[in-house]
Amino acid sequence: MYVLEMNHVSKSFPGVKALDDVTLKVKPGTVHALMGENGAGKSTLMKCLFGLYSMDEGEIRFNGEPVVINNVKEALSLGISMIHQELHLIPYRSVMENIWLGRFPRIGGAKSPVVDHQAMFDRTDQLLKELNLSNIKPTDLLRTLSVSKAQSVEIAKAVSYDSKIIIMDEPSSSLTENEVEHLFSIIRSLRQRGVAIIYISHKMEEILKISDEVTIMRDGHYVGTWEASELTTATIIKRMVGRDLTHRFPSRESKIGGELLRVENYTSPNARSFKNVSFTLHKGEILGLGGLVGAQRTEVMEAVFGLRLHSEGSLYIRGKEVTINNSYDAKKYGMALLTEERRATGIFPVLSVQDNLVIANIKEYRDKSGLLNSAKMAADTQKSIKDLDIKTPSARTLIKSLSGGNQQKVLFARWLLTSPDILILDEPTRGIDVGAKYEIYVIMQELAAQGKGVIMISSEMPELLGMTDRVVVMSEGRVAGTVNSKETDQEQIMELATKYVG
Amino acid sequence: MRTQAIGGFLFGKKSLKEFVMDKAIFLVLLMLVIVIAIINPRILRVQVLRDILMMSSTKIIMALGMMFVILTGGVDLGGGRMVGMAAVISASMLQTSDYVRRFYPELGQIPLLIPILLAVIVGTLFGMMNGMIVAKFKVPAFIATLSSMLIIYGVNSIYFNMPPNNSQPIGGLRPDFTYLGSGSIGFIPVIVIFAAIVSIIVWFILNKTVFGKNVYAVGGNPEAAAVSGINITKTLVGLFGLCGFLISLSGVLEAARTGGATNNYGSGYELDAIASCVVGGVSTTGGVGTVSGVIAGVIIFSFINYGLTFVGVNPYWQNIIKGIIIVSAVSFDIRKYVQKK
Amino acid sequence: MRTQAIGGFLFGKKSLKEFVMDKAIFLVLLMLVIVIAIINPRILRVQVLRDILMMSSTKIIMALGMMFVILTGGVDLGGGRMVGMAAVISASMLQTSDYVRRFYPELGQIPLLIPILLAVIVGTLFGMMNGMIVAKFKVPAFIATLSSMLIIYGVNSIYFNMPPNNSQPIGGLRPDFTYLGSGSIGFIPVIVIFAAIVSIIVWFILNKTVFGKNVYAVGGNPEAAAVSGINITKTLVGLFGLCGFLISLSGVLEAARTGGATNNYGSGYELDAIASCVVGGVSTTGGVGTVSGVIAGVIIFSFINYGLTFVGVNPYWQNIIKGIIIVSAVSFDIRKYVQKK
Amino acid sequence: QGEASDIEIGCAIYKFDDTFMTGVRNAIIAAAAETDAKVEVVDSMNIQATQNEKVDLFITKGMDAMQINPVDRTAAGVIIDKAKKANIPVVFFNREPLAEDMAKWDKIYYVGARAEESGTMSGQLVVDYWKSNPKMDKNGDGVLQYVMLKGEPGHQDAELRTEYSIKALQDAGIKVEKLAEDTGMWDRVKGQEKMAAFIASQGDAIEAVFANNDDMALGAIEALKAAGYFKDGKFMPVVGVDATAPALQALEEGTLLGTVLNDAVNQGRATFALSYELAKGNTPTDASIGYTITDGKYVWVPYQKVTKENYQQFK
Ligand SMILES: Nc1ncnc2c1ncn2[C@@H]1O[C@H](COP(=O)(O)OP(=O)(O)OP(=O)(O)O)[C@@H](O)[C@H]1O
Ligand SMILES: Nc1ncnc2c1ncn2[C@@H]1O[C@H](COP(=O)(O)OP(=O)(O)OP(=O)(O)O)[C@@H](O)[C@H]1O
Ligand SMILES: [Mg+2]
Ligand SMILES: [Mg+2]
Repeated sequence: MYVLEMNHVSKSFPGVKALDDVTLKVKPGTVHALMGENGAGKSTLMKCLFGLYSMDEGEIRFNGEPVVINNVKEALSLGISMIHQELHLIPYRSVMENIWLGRFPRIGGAKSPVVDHQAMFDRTDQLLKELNLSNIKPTDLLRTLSVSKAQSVEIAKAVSYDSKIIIMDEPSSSLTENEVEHLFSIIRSLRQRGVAIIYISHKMEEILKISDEVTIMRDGHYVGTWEASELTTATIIKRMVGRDLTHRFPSRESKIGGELLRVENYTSPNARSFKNVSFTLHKGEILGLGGLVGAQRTEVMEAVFGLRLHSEGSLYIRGKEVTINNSYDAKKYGMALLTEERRATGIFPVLSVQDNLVIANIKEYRDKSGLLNSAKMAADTQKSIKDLDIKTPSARTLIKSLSGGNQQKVLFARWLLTSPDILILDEPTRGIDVGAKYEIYVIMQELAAQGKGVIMISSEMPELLGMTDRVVVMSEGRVAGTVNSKETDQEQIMELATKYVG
Repeated sequence: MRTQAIGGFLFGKKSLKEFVMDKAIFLVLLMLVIVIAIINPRILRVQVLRDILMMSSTKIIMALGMMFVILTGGVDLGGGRMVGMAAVISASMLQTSDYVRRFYPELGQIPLLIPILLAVIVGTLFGMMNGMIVAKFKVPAFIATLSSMLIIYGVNSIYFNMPPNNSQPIGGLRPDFTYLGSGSIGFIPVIVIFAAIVSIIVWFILNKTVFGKNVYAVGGNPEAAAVSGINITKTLVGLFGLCGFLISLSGVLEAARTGGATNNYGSGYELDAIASCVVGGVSTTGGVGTVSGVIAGVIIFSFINYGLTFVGVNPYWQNIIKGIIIVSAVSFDIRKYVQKK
Repeated sequence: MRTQAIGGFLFGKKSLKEFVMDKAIFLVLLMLVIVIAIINPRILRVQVLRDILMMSSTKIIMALGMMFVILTGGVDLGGGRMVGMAAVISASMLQTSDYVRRFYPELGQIPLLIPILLAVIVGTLFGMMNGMIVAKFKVPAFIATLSSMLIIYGVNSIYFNMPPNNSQPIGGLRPDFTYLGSGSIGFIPVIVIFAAIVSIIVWFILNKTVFGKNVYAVGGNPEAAAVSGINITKTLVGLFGLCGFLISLSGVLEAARTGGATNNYGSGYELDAIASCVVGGVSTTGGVGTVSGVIAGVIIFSFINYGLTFVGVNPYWQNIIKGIIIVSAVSFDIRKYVQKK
Repeated sequence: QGEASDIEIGCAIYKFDDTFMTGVRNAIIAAAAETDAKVEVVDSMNIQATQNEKVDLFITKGMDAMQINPVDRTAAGVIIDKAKKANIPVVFFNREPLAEDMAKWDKIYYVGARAEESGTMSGQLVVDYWKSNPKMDKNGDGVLQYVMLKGEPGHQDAELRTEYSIKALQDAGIKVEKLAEDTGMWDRVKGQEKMAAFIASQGDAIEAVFANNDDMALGAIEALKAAGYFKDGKFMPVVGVDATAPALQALEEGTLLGTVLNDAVNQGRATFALSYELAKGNTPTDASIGYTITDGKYVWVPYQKVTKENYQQFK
């Protein structure tokens, strides 16, 4: 009756027991959510299933038969495909090559060495049409796609395998609301065809909306499996974190002060990018930046931070015009930017957690001799690990072996150490569990209360509405309007977001 | 509007600017030709073109082999020594029967293909061994091929030192063999035809076969390749083997071209081959590179060497000018990859 | 339990297995010593240790310079030629006044420091130029330094060929200069003291300064470094400059050690330096590497060279054995980086 | 440019970095400066294929004659074929092509020394010393224990010098024992490092050091100095080849026993004189070039032994 059973699975890495006697049972034609805090072991369990890791103990049954999965190829041929938590795409190759990688259509039979480009193009075209992703062309180079389009390619690829089980490890983390809806319609039609989906996400609404059953893990242990209909956000959280979490967002009294940052008429030299963007951030304010994907929110913020060029426009900090040409200028004026792409522009994979934490603030650790004070760095690292509840075996662990969410926390902590006045957060809660999310909200809140300004780009509408004072909505590179969070709703924001579309 | 339309006609869908960016490396070549032609117009003769194509031929074959390894983000440091080994193996069995100091005094007139095949097979096997070491033991290509550079050179020197040869240069090569290197069919040198055929085959492999696409995938993002079920070991062994094949083929042709061989043949060639690839736009971080770029890279190097000697620049100054040209050419060409921000 | 406790006592918090994995490269060295000592126990003498430290000294200084560039995922191909340039510059001004074929026949006895500083400054400037080209024009380090290899060699050859020297080897070096290379303070060679001081300083720079941390960051992920407010240009220019400084310092000491110089000094050293770094665990993809690893890498190479000559292995076989040792050492060592599946 | 009276000669040196060939090159340029001929000197960078490419270029440029210092002497055949087809006379120098290749055309000449001779002479230097210094046989066994520092393996000069230096000893009736041999790649640094290892492994058993060139000999001397030689009466006979300036200095200091002069100036002058006559379309004679032509196509320039006694005249 189960298409997949994983029994008594255990797995350790040097210094951590990532999985300890975990069980997962998935029925065919269902969406099975896998939930747990950051570092609970969700990705590790899935990697064991997909043949990327070998389990120390445990068994896998597929359609009731015990199977051993040694590598990805075996997993794929059994009928298991996977969308990975981190993008796994080849930048300088086309969309179609990325999708059919490892099983290209061939001219003249399966053993032929020659790729059938026409067939590959046609199949990709058809696949993208079926999935309603016609804004992606089969011949586009991957590196020219935005993160969300790349994520859509990953989804299309996983679907194209015609698998019996599709693992989706946080597929929605870089999708906008609309795209998530779209993903759900794909999932529903897969479910109808009898495909089982293992769905990992930190977004409660999604889980309750799409899943049939939910398995919850905590710290590498199996907590239990429930029918989704039996659960509420509160019960899930309680089982995940082992305690009650009553509020989604910390309640706050905003004390908006004077002008902190004013951007006027920012325009990109690239005609397809942002134009005439103006907005103001005040002391003590949390300013949201909303819009559809491709609205160029990221580009605008990178330009403000000096990482991109702007051809026109001016920038004022506390009313004084300043020029910011690069990130150290920006840092000098007390700005901080948490970027959207954790792996590409965030972490230093081969460096330790400590080195990753202190790097932006490194100059502050010089003592009188000009040398770095190791004790002070270690102390700040310990404090950050504790404050943000970062799960890591030690400060010397390489960041690349942390779970995705914990990497994100390290990056957040990195910027907090610089005590910024203006904090720009691009999708800050992506991949972060509810508990940690709340902690991050609280920190944002505290920063605002101290009179600092926070800008938050977010594709999660409730987060935007729940956390911000005002929302600047962008559409096709332009500011479509600014709304007061308390006086608006999702409909109005959507309307603005599509103002210049088409 | 008019100019844009004409630009569209000339350059397809790309704008003139995009075209210039995309083909920068060819423009650099063109500029070089113009500058040298101003200094000495005699360079604009068919004979010169023929000289340059001839001197580029073996280098193109070698650089194409090297490209496979660079596409995976590595280099083959043993390439030069492999040229020497292939040259010595093939030459040692292809001496005329009346030559006095023969490597194998008793050897009769064997078919041309046998020694060539032998040389190429040995090269391919060494290449596959490199691939195996890189794939299985996760040793960086740099170190694996550094080791095989030493090993190949040692083995070749021992072979070359075998009595009665005792490390004497191998000469007196058979005319049917040297024909491959210095003969012509009509006006076209045989060796240029070789290079052209190899280029076409390599182009086909890279663009039309599953193996070629897998090479780009493994080079562009090994993790992505792994999670797509590509057999990375097979791909690496295959591409290193192919690299060995092409490099030793160029070694065989090198012996045929010069009419001799010693164990020092090819020393340092790997650097030239790598440099040609990089100048031709093959990224050392892997995953990016084209056959036409590599050919352009080799020809640029050949042309710089030829042109500077042609106009009679002092060899010391040649080095300096060469250095300046290379760095300018690449910084000009690289702009197309540097992300527009 | 007992053994574990003892292991804990010996190796700190790490298990024996972890310790073995972590220090694999030192174990390889130890094994080599043991094998050679079995063949010829005379190797176990202080004199030999001194010889090996002496021959490693300049190489350590050079390899530490090279490490900075490799930490950013590049290589400095011009390193060898820079050794030659620094050797020639310093030697040309430090000849005894009674030597017949002086480079500068009219030059008096100038303070020792001036030519040395001059050589080192020229090297540093060339290094900074490389850094500038890499940072500003986004030219891969491979190509930037290939060009500067050609340019440095050209410039040095022109200098070396200046009348009245006309490319003759520079000899007759002043004893106060050669003392730096071959003198001793007590039993300890001056040059070893140099290497030790340089190693300590480099260790400090990498581990205790902002600049050092920035080097690791830029090497580990340049894009993330750019976002984190690190001045990438400054870091690259600085580290390439430092690389030029250390490499030309090693060139000066090389001249002092051998008591002479030609423009050909240092040719091919860059490869040895890169190889020592990689054997010592510096990752060619950037961001990973330690001073102690590099020192171990250099000493392993020195020891292999010395040991194989010491036991009288035929030079051809030396190459083969060296190749096998290198690839085995690295594949053994690399296991600590290969992630558990 | 291109006027009929202008004589252009192409000259390909096997490698610019070679100290000796630099001397030959300078002599050729100096000799050419006294005439109306223009010599274009190129660097083959120790790669035969590069040299062939330079020859193609010379032919394309229509040189009147070529001076070729082959990288690989057996490869001269192909160059001769090319030259013959283009009717451009060639003077090979310093590295002798095979006799059968030399016989391919009558406008082919060779200028050089017999490579074996340099080996023989360096051997003889040690023979003389052995005969006049009985104490050189330190262990008194009547056998000369030596170590050899070879040039690049497979390099013609390295092979011949190694072989003939020992042959000279044997021909003089001296029993020899090779303690160690390794390649110093012509390099002073490597010479020094290899010698250090020899001293460590052989200790005082070494009675003589042969080096294929002066650079390695001087490196070996540095290593010997570090091991306490050349002071307090501790001596080691070391011989090299080339008679470079630093080697002469070492002779003066008494650290180098002897070296062999390969006469760069006369090789260069003879090479130029021959090619100049050929370029003008003349058939060279002893009188027109000022050197003796043997067998119709060879000019032999002898080596000379250089020791403490006569080094002054080579400065
Ligand atoms: N390759 C590895 N090496 C060492 N430790 C690892 C490795 N991969 C995962 N871990 C550890 O295993 C634990 C579980 O990580 P995993 O990635 O499975 O968490 P997760 O539940 O997916 O979390 P998130 O929601 O943040 O993605 C973490 O403590 C992590 O540090
Ligand atoms: N490197 C790139 N090269 C070319 N085009 C790009 C590149 N990156 C992004 N784009 C284009 O820019 C558009 C905007 O992407 P961007 O990521 O800025 O949107 P966004 O509104 O910031 O979305 P998000 O909410 O995900 O941050 C995309 O549609 C994409 O086509
Ligand atoms: Mg995860
Ligand atoms: Mg004796």
